[in-house]
Parts: sequence; C-alpha cells; structure tokens
Amino acid sequence: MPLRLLKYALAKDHPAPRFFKSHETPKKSYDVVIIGGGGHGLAAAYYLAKDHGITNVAVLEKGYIGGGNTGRNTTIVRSNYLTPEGVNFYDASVKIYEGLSEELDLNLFYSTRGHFTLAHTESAMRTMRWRAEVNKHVGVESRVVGPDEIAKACPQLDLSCSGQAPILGALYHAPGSVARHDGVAWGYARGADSLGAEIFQNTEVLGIDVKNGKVCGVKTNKGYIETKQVLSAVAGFTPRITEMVDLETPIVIHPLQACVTEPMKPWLDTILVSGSLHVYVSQSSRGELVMGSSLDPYEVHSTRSTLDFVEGLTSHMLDMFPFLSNVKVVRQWAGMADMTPDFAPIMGKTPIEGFYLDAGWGTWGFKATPISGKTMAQTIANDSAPDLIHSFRLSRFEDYELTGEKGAASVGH
Amino acid sequence: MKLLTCPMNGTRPLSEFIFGGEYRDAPDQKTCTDKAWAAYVHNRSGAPGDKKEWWYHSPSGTWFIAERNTLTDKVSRTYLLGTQHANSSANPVLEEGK
Amino acid sequence: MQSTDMSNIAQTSPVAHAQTGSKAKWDVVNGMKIAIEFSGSEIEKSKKKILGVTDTSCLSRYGVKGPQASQWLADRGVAIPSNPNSWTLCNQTSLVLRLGSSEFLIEDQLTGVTCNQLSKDTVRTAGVYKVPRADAAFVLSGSEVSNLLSELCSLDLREKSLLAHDVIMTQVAGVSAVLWRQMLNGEPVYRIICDGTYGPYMWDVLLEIAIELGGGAVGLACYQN
Amino acid sequence: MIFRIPKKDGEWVNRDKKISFSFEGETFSAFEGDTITSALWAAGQKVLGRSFKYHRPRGVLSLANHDVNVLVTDGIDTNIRADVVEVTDGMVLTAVNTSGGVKKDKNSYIDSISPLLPVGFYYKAFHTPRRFFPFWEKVIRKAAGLGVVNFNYPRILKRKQHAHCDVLIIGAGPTGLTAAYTASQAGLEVIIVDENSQAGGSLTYNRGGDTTTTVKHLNDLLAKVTSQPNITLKTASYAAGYYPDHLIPIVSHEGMIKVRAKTVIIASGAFEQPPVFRYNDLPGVMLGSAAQRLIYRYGVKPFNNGVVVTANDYGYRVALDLMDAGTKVVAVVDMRKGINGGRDAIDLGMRGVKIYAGHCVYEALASSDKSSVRGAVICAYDDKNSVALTQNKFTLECDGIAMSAGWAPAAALLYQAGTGMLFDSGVEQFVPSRLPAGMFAAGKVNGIYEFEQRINDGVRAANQALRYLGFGAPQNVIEKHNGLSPSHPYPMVPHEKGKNFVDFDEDIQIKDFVNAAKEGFDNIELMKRFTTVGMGPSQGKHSNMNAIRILANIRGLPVEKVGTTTSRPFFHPTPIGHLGGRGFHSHRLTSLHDWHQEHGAVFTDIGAWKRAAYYPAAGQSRDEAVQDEAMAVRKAAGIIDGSSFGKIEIHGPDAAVFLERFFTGVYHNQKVGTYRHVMLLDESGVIVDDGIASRLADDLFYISVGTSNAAAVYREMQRYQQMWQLNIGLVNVTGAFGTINIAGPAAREILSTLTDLDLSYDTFPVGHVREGQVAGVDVRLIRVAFVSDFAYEMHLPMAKVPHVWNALMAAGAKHGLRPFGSDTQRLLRLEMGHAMPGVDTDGLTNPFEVGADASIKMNKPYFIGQRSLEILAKRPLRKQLVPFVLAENFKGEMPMDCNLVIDGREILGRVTSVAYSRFIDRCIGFAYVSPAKKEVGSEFQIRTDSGSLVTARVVITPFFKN
Repeated sequence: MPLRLLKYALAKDHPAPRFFKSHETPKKSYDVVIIGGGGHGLAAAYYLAKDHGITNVAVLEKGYIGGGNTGRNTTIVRSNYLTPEGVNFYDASVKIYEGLSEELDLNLFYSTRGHFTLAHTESAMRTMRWRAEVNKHVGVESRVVGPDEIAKACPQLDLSCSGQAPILGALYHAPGSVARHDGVAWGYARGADSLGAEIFQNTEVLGIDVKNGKVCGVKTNKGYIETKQVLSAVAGFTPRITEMVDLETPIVIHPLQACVTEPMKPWLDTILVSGSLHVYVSQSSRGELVMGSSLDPYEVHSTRSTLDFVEGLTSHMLDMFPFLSNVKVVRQWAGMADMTPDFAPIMGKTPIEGFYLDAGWGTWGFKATPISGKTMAQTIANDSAPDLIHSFRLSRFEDYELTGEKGAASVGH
Repeated sequence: MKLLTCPMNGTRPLSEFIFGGEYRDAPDQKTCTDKAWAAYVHNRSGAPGDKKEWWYHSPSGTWFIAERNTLTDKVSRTYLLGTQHANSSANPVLEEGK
Repeated sequence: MQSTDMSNIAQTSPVAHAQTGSKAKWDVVNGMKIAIEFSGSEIEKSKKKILGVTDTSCLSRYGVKGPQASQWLADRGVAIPSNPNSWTLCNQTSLVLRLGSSEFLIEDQLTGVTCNQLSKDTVRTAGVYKVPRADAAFVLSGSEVSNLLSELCSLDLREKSLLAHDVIMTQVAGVSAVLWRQMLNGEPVYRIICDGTYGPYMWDVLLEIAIELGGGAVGLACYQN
Repeated sequence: MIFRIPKKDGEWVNRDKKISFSFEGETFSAFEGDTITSALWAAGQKVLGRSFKYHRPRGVLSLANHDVNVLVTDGIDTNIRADVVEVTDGMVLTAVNTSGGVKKDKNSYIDSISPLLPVGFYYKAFHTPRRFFPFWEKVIRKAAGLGVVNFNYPRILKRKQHAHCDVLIIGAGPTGLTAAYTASQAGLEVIIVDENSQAGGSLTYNRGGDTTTTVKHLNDLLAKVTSQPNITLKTASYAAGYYPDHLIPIVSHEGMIKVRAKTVIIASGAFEQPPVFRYNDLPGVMLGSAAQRLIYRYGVKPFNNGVVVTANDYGYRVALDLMDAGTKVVAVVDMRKGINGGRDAIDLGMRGVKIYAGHCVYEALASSDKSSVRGAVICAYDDKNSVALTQNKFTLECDGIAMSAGWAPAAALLYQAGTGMLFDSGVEQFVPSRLPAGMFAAGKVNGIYEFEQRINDGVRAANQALRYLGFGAPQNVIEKHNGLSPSHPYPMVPHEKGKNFVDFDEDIQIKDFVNAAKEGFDNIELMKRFTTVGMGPSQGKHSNMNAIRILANIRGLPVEKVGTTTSRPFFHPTPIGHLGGRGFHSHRLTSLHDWHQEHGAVFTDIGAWKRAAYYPAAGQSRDEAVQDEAMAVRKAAGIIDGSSFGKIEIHGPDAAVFLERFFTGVYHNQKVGTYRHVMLLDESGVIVDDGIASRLADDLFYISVGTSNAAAVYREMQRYQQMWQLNIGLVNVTGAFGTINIAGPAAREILSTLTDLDLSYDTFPVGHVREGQVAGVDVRLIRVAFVSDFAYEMHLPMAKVPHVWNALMAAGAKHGLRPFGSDTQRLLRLEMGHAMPGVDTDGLTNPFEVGADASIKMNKPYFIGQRSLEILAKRPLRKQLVPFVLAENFKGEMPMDCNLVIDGREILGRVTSVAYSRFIDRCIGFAYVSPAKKEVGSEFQIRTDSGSLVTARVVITPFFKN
C-alpha cells in the first residue's frame, strides 16, 4: 500500500481538504467568465491561471461540475484522426494527459491500452490506411494491422463476427487510452480553485450582454456579472448560449448513448471500435464493459434513453463476443453532442468581441479536454487563437474551408 | 421506441422513418450574397424549440413534414408538404386522453 | 416493356436460392420455376395448420402509379379499393391493392388473368406510370402466425387490429414489405411481399422462426387445388 | 435442512420434490422452488458470499433480488443472483470474487486494512511516480470485478417479441391485481407482470402471524384475476425500463417482450430499507421482509433467537411472523420513543416479548470467525437527533437480527418516464406529484401502505386509466396514509468505529459520506460519483434513500432539497443475449447469385448487396484472377452482373426539367436514344454520386447510378419532387430490373447472334441507347463506355437475367467470353480513366477538384449545389485529382490506395486508386495533388506503407492512350 494512504488510517479526522471552495454569490465583475463547469471550462480556467496568470475568473456551472458530457462519455483518449490538423491537436492532448495525474496530483487512472479500429470492408480498410499514413506522417503511432495481430491482442474476439462481418484488419493506435472522466473535471477544478479561479455550481447563465459588438456582461440566476471576456464551453448546450448573442453556427444537437455491464474480472485489455457494427468497447478499472455506439439519428435536446440503441449495440456485441449472452447490462445513459457538418470542433474567436467558442465537440470532447483548455486559455489571454486550432475557427464555414474529418466519421469516438 | 405518425400510413415506430433534417426555405440564390448563401448551407437554428422537419417513411417512400419540439421531442402535427392542414396527431397513445 | 416478350423463357422464383439444398420438388407455374412441395403433402398439411411458409412469388403481378392510375384501371374494368392502403377482390380471381393513394398493385390468384390483360396494353398514358414488379411473395398460414409476426414486426398485426381489407407498408425483419390478410382456398392467411432481391433472406428468417414454432416450409401444391 | 419448518399454506417450495446440489464443494439438499439462498439458509449455511470491496462475509439481506454480495457461478454462467435464482438438481455452485473459497477468503485481510482505503482512495494514490502506476493498476484491476467470464459460453438467441395492450400493470401485488381486475371489467386488454415467480406481492410473505386471512385475501384476488380472459398475468417477468410512448420491455427467462401500452399503472411496491448500525451486514442480520420471505415462501426459519430492530410498526408484524416460524424473539427494539406497534405490540407483550422503545441496536456482535451473529448491543437512542446514548448499553444474546426501518418506493420506471416526485413527510418517502399522460401509480409506490387503502388505490388507478382511454369511470381521490409513517426519517446509528453500512454492494459506511462531503462532494450526483453509492449491481435499491438522508443531514437541508439521482434503465441488470436477441442482417441477392456461386465467385458486400468480386481459378490469387478477367475484356470479351446498380425511371412531360434541376447537366435538348452523364451534388457543392440518364422517349428518362447510393439518390428525388411538384412520375426499378454488361472486342459479335438490333459501332455508337430483344427478352441496350469502348449494357427484368446471361455465355464460349466481377470492374474503369464517387472522391470533394467542369452547366437557371459552386469557383483550388503512372516496369514496393502524396514535410494529397494493369503493363492510378502539380508530365512522390518514396507522373486518360 502506498504510504500516502497511511495518513488516512492514522488521522482521527479525515485529513483531506475540500477539492474546491463552494462559492455562493459571484463578485460584481471578473476578467473572464467561463460558462460551463465541465472538463473543458475548468481546464481553461486552470490554464488561464497557470499559463497566463489570469486568476480573476468565474466558472459558471448550471448543475454540478463534470455533470455534462464529461461525466457521460466512455473515457476513450486517442489521436488517430484523419487530418494533420486533427492528429496534431489530439496528439498534443494525449501528451498532456500522460502527465496529468502527476500535475494535478489526482489519480486519473490514465491507462494506455492500445486502440483497434476494426475494418470489415475494403472501403473501411482504405480509410484505415489513410488515417495510418497521416498519423505516421505527423509522428503518431498508428498502423494498419491484420487479423492475426488483432487476435493476439484480443483472443476472445470472433474475427468473423459470427460470419456477419468478417474482420479484414484494423487501424492499431498504440497510445489509445482510457481515463477516469470525473477525475479529470475534479482535478482541473481543484487546480483552478487553488490558483484563484472561482467555481459556481447551480449557477445558470440567463443572458449575455453585448453592446456594439462587444461582450460587457453576463446575466445569471445569481445576479449580473460584468466582464469583457466570455468563454462558452457547454457542449450539448452551445446553441442555447450562441442564441443569447445572436450568433449563427452549424451546430445541431444529437444524443449519444452508452451503457455499462456488471463488473467482471478483467479480460478485455484493449479498446475496440467497429465502425460497421457501430460498437466501441473497453473494460473499466471497476471491471465493467463500457460500451457505446453511433449518434442517435435525429436532433433532440434530451438525455433520454432508447431501447433500440441498446438492442442494436448488444446484438453487434454478440457478433463480436458471442460468449457475452448472459453478461448483464446494468445501466444505460446518454449525453448531448454538438454536431458540426465536418465532424470537427469550433474553437476560437467569434464575430463578437470578447465572446469565445469552445464547441462543436461532437463525440470527441473528452479526449480534447486538456488541449482545448490550454488553447482556449491562450486564445483568451492573447485575444488571438494559436495556429494549433486555426483550422477549427468558426469562419471556416463561410470560407467553404471545412476540415476533412468527415472522411473518418464512420469510425468515430 | 418513439412513435411517429406518417400522414399516409399512420402511427409507426421511429425505426420505419429517416430523419431528413430541418425544413428550411432557401434564400433567392440569384440575389443573395455569398455570405448569406454560405450561412444557409452550413448554419442551423440549433437552439431547442418547435421545428418544421423532413421525415421519410421508408416502407412506403413517403416524405412528410413533422412539427416537433426538439426539447420535449413531442410532435404536434405531421402533414404532406403543401397540405398544411394537420391530418394526423403526434401520438394517439398520448393524446387519446381527454 | 412488361413481358410482351415470348413467355416461354425460364424464370426462377427470387426465393429459390434459399431453397436449393432443401429437397424441394419444383414445377413451373406462370412461367416461373417454384417449389411446390418440400416434405410431402401430409406433413405439409399439418405444418400448414400450425405455421406454414409458402413461396408464392410466381403469381402474376402488375403495378401502376400516378395521378391518373385509378381512372386508367377503372377504364379497364379493374375494381378500385375505395380507401388508401386497402385491397379489394376483382373478378373473384385478382387482388387489387392500393398502396398509399395513387399506386396500385394487382396480383392474379392462380386462376386470375387481370395482370396479363393489363400488361398487353403498352400504350403510355399521361399520368399513368407502370411499376415493374419483381416481388418475393409469401403466404403465412396457421395458428402461430401472429406469434411469428410479433417477432418480425413491431406493429399489432393480430386479426382484431389488422382489419380484413387493410394493406400495410411496414418493415418485416428490417426489410420494407407490404402485408395484408386474405382468404386462400377458404382459409385465412397472412400475405407478405417484398423486393425479390430480399427474397432469400426473408425466406430464411420466416422459416427459421416457423420451425421453432412447430411449423415449416409448405409447397405451393398445398394451395393449387 | 435444520432450519426448515413445518409446511404452511401458500409456500412456494414443493416438498415432494427433493433435489440436491453443491455449494463451495459441500453437498446440500433442497426442495423444488427453493432459491439457492433459501436452500443454503435452510441448511444453516450462513456465509453465502463476500463483499465487493472489503471481502466481508455476507448472508441474506433482502431476498428480493438485491443481495448482490451473494453472487455465485456454476462454472458456465456467472454473477448468478442466489437470492432469487431457483436452485436446480445437480447444480455445482461456488461464490464469485473470493480467493480460496467463501469461508476462508484470503482477501478478507482487506477488511482489516480498510482504514487505508478511505472513500475515493484510488484517486489519491498510486499515480506518483508515474512509472509505478502500471504496477498498481494491475493490482487494482485484479481486485476489481466480480465473476469470471466464461469465454465458451454459448451464444444464446432469446426471442424478442412485440406486444400491445390497453393497460399494462407493473407489479402483481394486491394493488396491481385489484387494478387489473377493475380495468378488465371494461373489456380492456390488460397485461400484468411481476418479477416474482408467483403473484401476490406482500401477501406472499407479510402475514403478521395470520396465515389464514392473508392466504384467503391472496386466493380471492388471484381467482378474480385468473377468471378474466382479457387479463394476461406474467410472473417471473420484470419491467426492465421505461421508454418513450409507453414502450416497456418485459424480461423473463424466455426472452424479452416489448410491450407498447396505451396506459401504464405502476404498482411496483417499495423496497425495505435497512437501518444503519455497526455490523448491520453480518450474516444473520437481515431485513424484516427478508425474514418473512424465508418463512412463508420457503418454509425456512431465519434464526433461532432473534432480535427485531424496528423504526416503524412493520417490525412488530415481522416479530409475529418470526414467532409463527418458531423463532424465539428475544426483544423488539424500537428506535422510536413512546408506545408504538398498536395491537401487534400488545399481542407480542402478552406473549412475553420484551419491547425496548427509544432504543437502538448500537452494534451487532460477530461470532469469533465473523461468520454469524452472537448478540446485539442495545442502548437508548434519541431518534430526533439520532444519537446513541451508550452509557447503559447492554447485550442481548441472539443468532439473528431482523431490521425494519422503512421503505423506498420502487419508482424507477416512474422516474424514467419523467414523473415529478415530491417528498411526503407523512410517509417519509417520495411520491408521484405529476404523472406523464397515460401513466398512473398505485399502492406503496404511491405512498399507500394500509392493506384496504392499497386495494382502494388499485381501483382508483384503474378507473383513472379507464377515463384516460375515454371510458366512463368514477373519479376517486387518493386516500392519504393515516397513522404513523411507515418509514423512519433517519434510522442511522453513529458509531465511532464505523462499519455501519449504507451500501452493501460497495461497502460504503456513514463516514464515507461525511468525508466525501468534507472534500466538497456535497451534491447528491457528485457524492454518488465519488463514493460510488448506488453504482453497484443493485443500483441503489437499498442504499440511495439512506444516502440522500445522510447528505441532507450533513448539509442541514430537508430531504427534498437534496433531490435524487437520475434513474436509468435497467431496473434489474439485463442479459446482453436478451437485449440483442436474434440479430437480423438483411442482404440482397441478384437473380444470378446461384450462378456466381457455382462458378466459384468470391463475394463482396456493397451496401446491402452481395456482389461477385472475381472468379478465381483453383489456387489463383485475387490479383491473378482480376488481371485474367481484365485481359479477357481487353482481348476477347467479358460479362458482368451489374444488377445491383441503382435504376430509376422518370416519366412525364417535365422529366427533362426535373433532371436539369436535380443534376448538373443539360437534358432538355437530349435526343431520344442517347444517354448523358448525370452528376448529383449536395447544396454545398459536394459530389454525391454520378451515373447516366438514357432518354427512352421525350417524356421518359432512365437513370442508372452506382450501387451504394441508389436508395439515397431516389429518396432525394422524391423529396425535391415534393417541393417542386413537377408533372413527373418517379419509379424505382432497382430491384425489378437486372443488368448485364458484356464488354470487349468480341462483345458485339457475341451479342449479334442473339439480337436483330444493328450493333455496328458507327450506327450504334457509344452514348446511344436502343430498346429491343436479346435472346427473346425485351431489353434496354446501352452503349456505355465505362469499362470498355466496346461494351453493351443490357437492362431487363430481374427474373429473366439468367436466361439472357446463359444465352450470352453459350454464344460467347468460342470467343473466350468469361465473367468478371466488381473488383475487375474497378481495374477496367481505372484503365479507362473513370473516377468513381466514393472511391476517388470523399465527403468534401467538389466537381472542380476532379476536373468534372465539363459536366457542370453553370449557365442553367438552377441546379442543386449551383450557388455553392459559384462561390467555390472564385476560390483557389485546394487539390486536384490527376491520373498518374509509375515508371515503366516499376519493380519497387507497390503503392496502395490512400498512401500519401508527399513533398518534404507537406502532404499534397493521397492516392485514391492504384493498380497494376497487365494490359497496359504499367502501374496506373488516380491521386490528389496540389494544383501546381496537375499538368500532364509533372511528377510527384508517393510514400508507400514502408516509407519508401515512389515517383509518379501525371498522364492523360484513358491510360492506354499514353
């Protein structure tokens, strides 16, 4: 047992302090107001303080911290994207993640398992090679592997998928990892709080004041806050915030569902994704299989569950792992995803001075948490977006310069 | 699974339908600016609320319009484009109650 | 170009692929090679009572749609079902199915001739568009049919809900299909037709469940007299 | 079976059927109808399992499907719930998650080091230094998880059916049965389900010592319900969750029935909640209702000398039932002050049972081996401030403790349906306040506990459902619960040494909540995530309510202010095999499928279709086969089954107008008997698909497009027609027509033997279409030059394709005619220099980038995507698709599709198609390059899989013209 746990055994009173102070009413004004107390917003607050010394910051969370998509995703972290912009961006995120437990002194269980994106068709194999080649070019460890290598990493997998969709190969991505999603939010919250940022839970933004093209304040259920800089980091709710400043975006909301089984002794060591079967699965440190599928097919601002989701997912899970017939699904849930036409985020400045967007995260937000926090902090501090996120700018749609991630969309998450 | 009522074929589970996106009137492409057209092509009114949407009943090949609240997911009416009178309700199961 | 050509051309039921391997007896009906017997009439008669699955793709079918379609058919003495998505009997030997409001599917029963008469008429008329058919068609018979259908279709297809002359376009085992009830040789049966290219798949699915429920494949012969 | 008691009416075991099974190596006997737990308990086996975290011994808690510390495996199946799964003859069972057996679990040391494992400990350690984490991770992963999965477990396809009814009732207790009978009187179709193997709910165990009356109540109700043909009663079936529009999956051993109900009545009752005191988890400490279930369902005496600790009047009934079973009730300890328990208390007093009011069980005392209870430490208790006054504590010897502190409504489905719930302090529980349309609640879940009131509430709910469905029925009001609350507001006994458990799944004690709050996790959702309360397999059935109470107490808030965590499916964990069921994988076959099989075709999936990819001779590789087939087409003739192509007829006077709006080209002046290229864009100017449009008459166009997009293209045509309302008719003939393409220098001669049509190249050139007969079959004959300049494509009724195909094969035999597949077609079209949408384009490619400018008629008034093209035309080209060749007799590593075109650090583009062509004897392909490199003759570098650079040169098409 690690020594640092001894203090808990010896101390009569539980020796751990609060993760973050509980503030009730905000001050009259802040240099920066961050809307959304999820991983992204809290990370932005943390890096604003740490990298740029900006600490007069309020993070406003409608519910409780990490209660949105941060606490609902399936915790996969990877960088095997299709476009160089995408790969570079997510690779930077992976690199921060690798040291994040130490930096935040919180065990995020960042566990590198290796990530296989299975291909069942020739055209899928083409996409795998495309991604592998781009990854290699940028210096990320991805390669196309054959069935035998997949079998070695996951001997339990039925390579014929019950004869329905034989696996031709896969994109293998060594850095693919999972992490404790809640911990990421809590760690950044603690970090930001200790550096001076103030976190307000149960604090809902009701409006944003814009005067001649400039942000000047935020209306909340806890009063009015003066500020010249507002960051919207509310994946799943972005259109409600952008509507407050009359900003049009391509974002539409689709639910993304997931489910989890009873705990069982560990057997699945890798992360598996099948585009054709719409399945992604990994086994958590608690021993549960954490499973997800593709987006719900229509727009709805709701986290309701559907039966056809779990029926389709489990049926395909059985194609891959026939022996799971009597393993039980304990719980299903859903999050709301900001979808964009080119399956890439929308980050950076907007036509409204002082209003910054960290949005359009689709189903990829969790893996980007550290780097989005870092780059948005940079954007706010310098009022100009770093090159790393230039191709994610909102104006790309007006410029007909969409990113090329669409090609890889079939195999997401 | 959710139920949706096709004006031609009646109430069916959602699995029989394909979502066709929001019904939107295009700006006059002769007169509108490039900026306006790009906005029309890419931007959406993503905030929750009542929307007019395209839905397609696959087994019968019927396109129709559904007026749906994207927050509550309740459909107020469905009809064939051009026959605006609501000839069906959102969901008999839920609306039979007096 | 609907079968104006010599009709002595060997055609095979679109479902046949799924039946190769089974020791079915074959015959040519309406110019189409089709399975008429699988396991002997006695066994098939008993299966038929529980849950019989029969390939009736060989029945002649004729499709037409368009704003003028119903008038065009009426002019040719074809009875028109008054309501959308319903069917009616024409000359006692042909079914006229109204798919939606302006599309029609006519199926001659074994002795019917309506389709052949209509297909001789090759003049193209404004507002009348012929719909070439190549359907896989099935008869489901017996006491367990709604049990089977409850697994393949999410709609309530029990007799109290699917009325005598209803026609529904829905999904059966994930495939778009047209479904209705009718009397056949004085017995109530369910009918399913789907695109012929899905025929073998549909046969496999129907048969797998039929066998689980104590029924099985029934040859056309069981209905031929 | 030392704890088995004489038979009582209504028990569930069949004493005539003795069976035997083994548990942890020991043999046990049981009766048919016993659950694993009841059989073991009857035999005096107390340690039935080990807890998840501390590996503490555990026995019976609820006997109601949330004793998740008692999970067993039979070697095939795992995580079997012993408390509810019936034991069968010959079962060989062991407990899961032990090391060395349930009795002497080596991991039980963890219990003694539990101080080292504070709440959320795994967040606090193991991560520094980073390099040690992988080691700790292994340790922790091993410790986690419950059962071991059996990789040889067979795939079980459970039936999934749909059902429909007017009224679905969840819960067949007195309330539900009454509701069912009432609703059935209106002739409605009623389905009533209960998760227990027999109907009756509390009537099957809660008797207060009076078997005669209780059994009569039960039998009367069952008789009424079973007499109604329009009521379907399903036992051993649970409602797994609620989904929109009243879709409720009912899960049983046989499978899953998806019930679509017009109305739903939730009469699911309530879960008994444990009071919290030190060692309330010892084997022998159980809920009062669990003791009652043992007695009346299975004829098992829970223990010999029992203490009943209660915080409501229910405990007094439990005491009576225990005495009925022959248990000596040492005392009833009532945590409430004053005289309670009504008549039952008097009855007990007269029978000599000592009642300690205002007292609590301060802690249970464990036998030396911790495997059972040896006594209970009793002391005074101030239940207003929930403090134990320990100065005069004393010990009562006993071998069991029955606990009754109150209830939590089984409201999961109500929550999932969006019911508004309010906390009713009269009954100290959440009750429905705003029900969704068509949904009703009755009985305990509705805060109604007295028997007669539950009966009335069942009638009331049924009448409400009837009125909702438009029937006349009386409007009754909900009768308020009169008398003391059935639940205690705060049945917690603090103890400095802790081990007073709130969540038995996850071994969570009171102090864990206190400490979590200290660390800032003082919001119910945050607390759930940090402590993991309610996240175990029982999903908080016995722990969520106490957790809420504790948090409310910590924060000094009323319970309703704390709120509840979100309820999600599933109500009970549900097997993947039940949910997945029989997987349907639909697919389409052409009428030539048998022929392809007989001729050794290798098939490939394209959309829903199975297409012949190539026909390898024995021992032949894919590439050899493809090259042979291609050579046949170039030198003699080949024939391909193209029946999967999309085929659409557009009839009517406005047909040409429709095409000109839908596609990018011009068609109004197209001559009958010719075809033209069609390209479909989306509104942003991106290529969706392309194909050809044959004009068969002024008012008839025949479109053929690729296989994969056919359905989508037709669908879009229907949508735009709805908007445009042109005078046309759309007919999708994709499945009705088949397609045969015969290509190659000998094609014409072969075909000419089967048709009177004039096939000569000059009178019937490429770009033209004829209708006529081939082999006696009417066909549409198209001179399309996709795979060859000498090609004839026939479109004809699907069923007649084999006839024509065979005729052609016969006629072609002496010309070397052979079939070729879709893989070969890819090579042939490449040799011809045709780019393919989806292969040589991606989700963002516009026509300029593939050099399709000729197909774009910008001067038209309108076509889909036109306005976006105007914008794109003003912008610099980003990439350009070019045809390229590699060096003559190139011998290096062959580039592959999607290898990158590289210029130093820069990615210029990628290869979209590349192949060696034996006919041209050259490696040819398409690639995207920077516009600067698009000119014929310019060279660029392709990087192969292994990283070597290959030089390619831009050429013209068709490739063989170079």
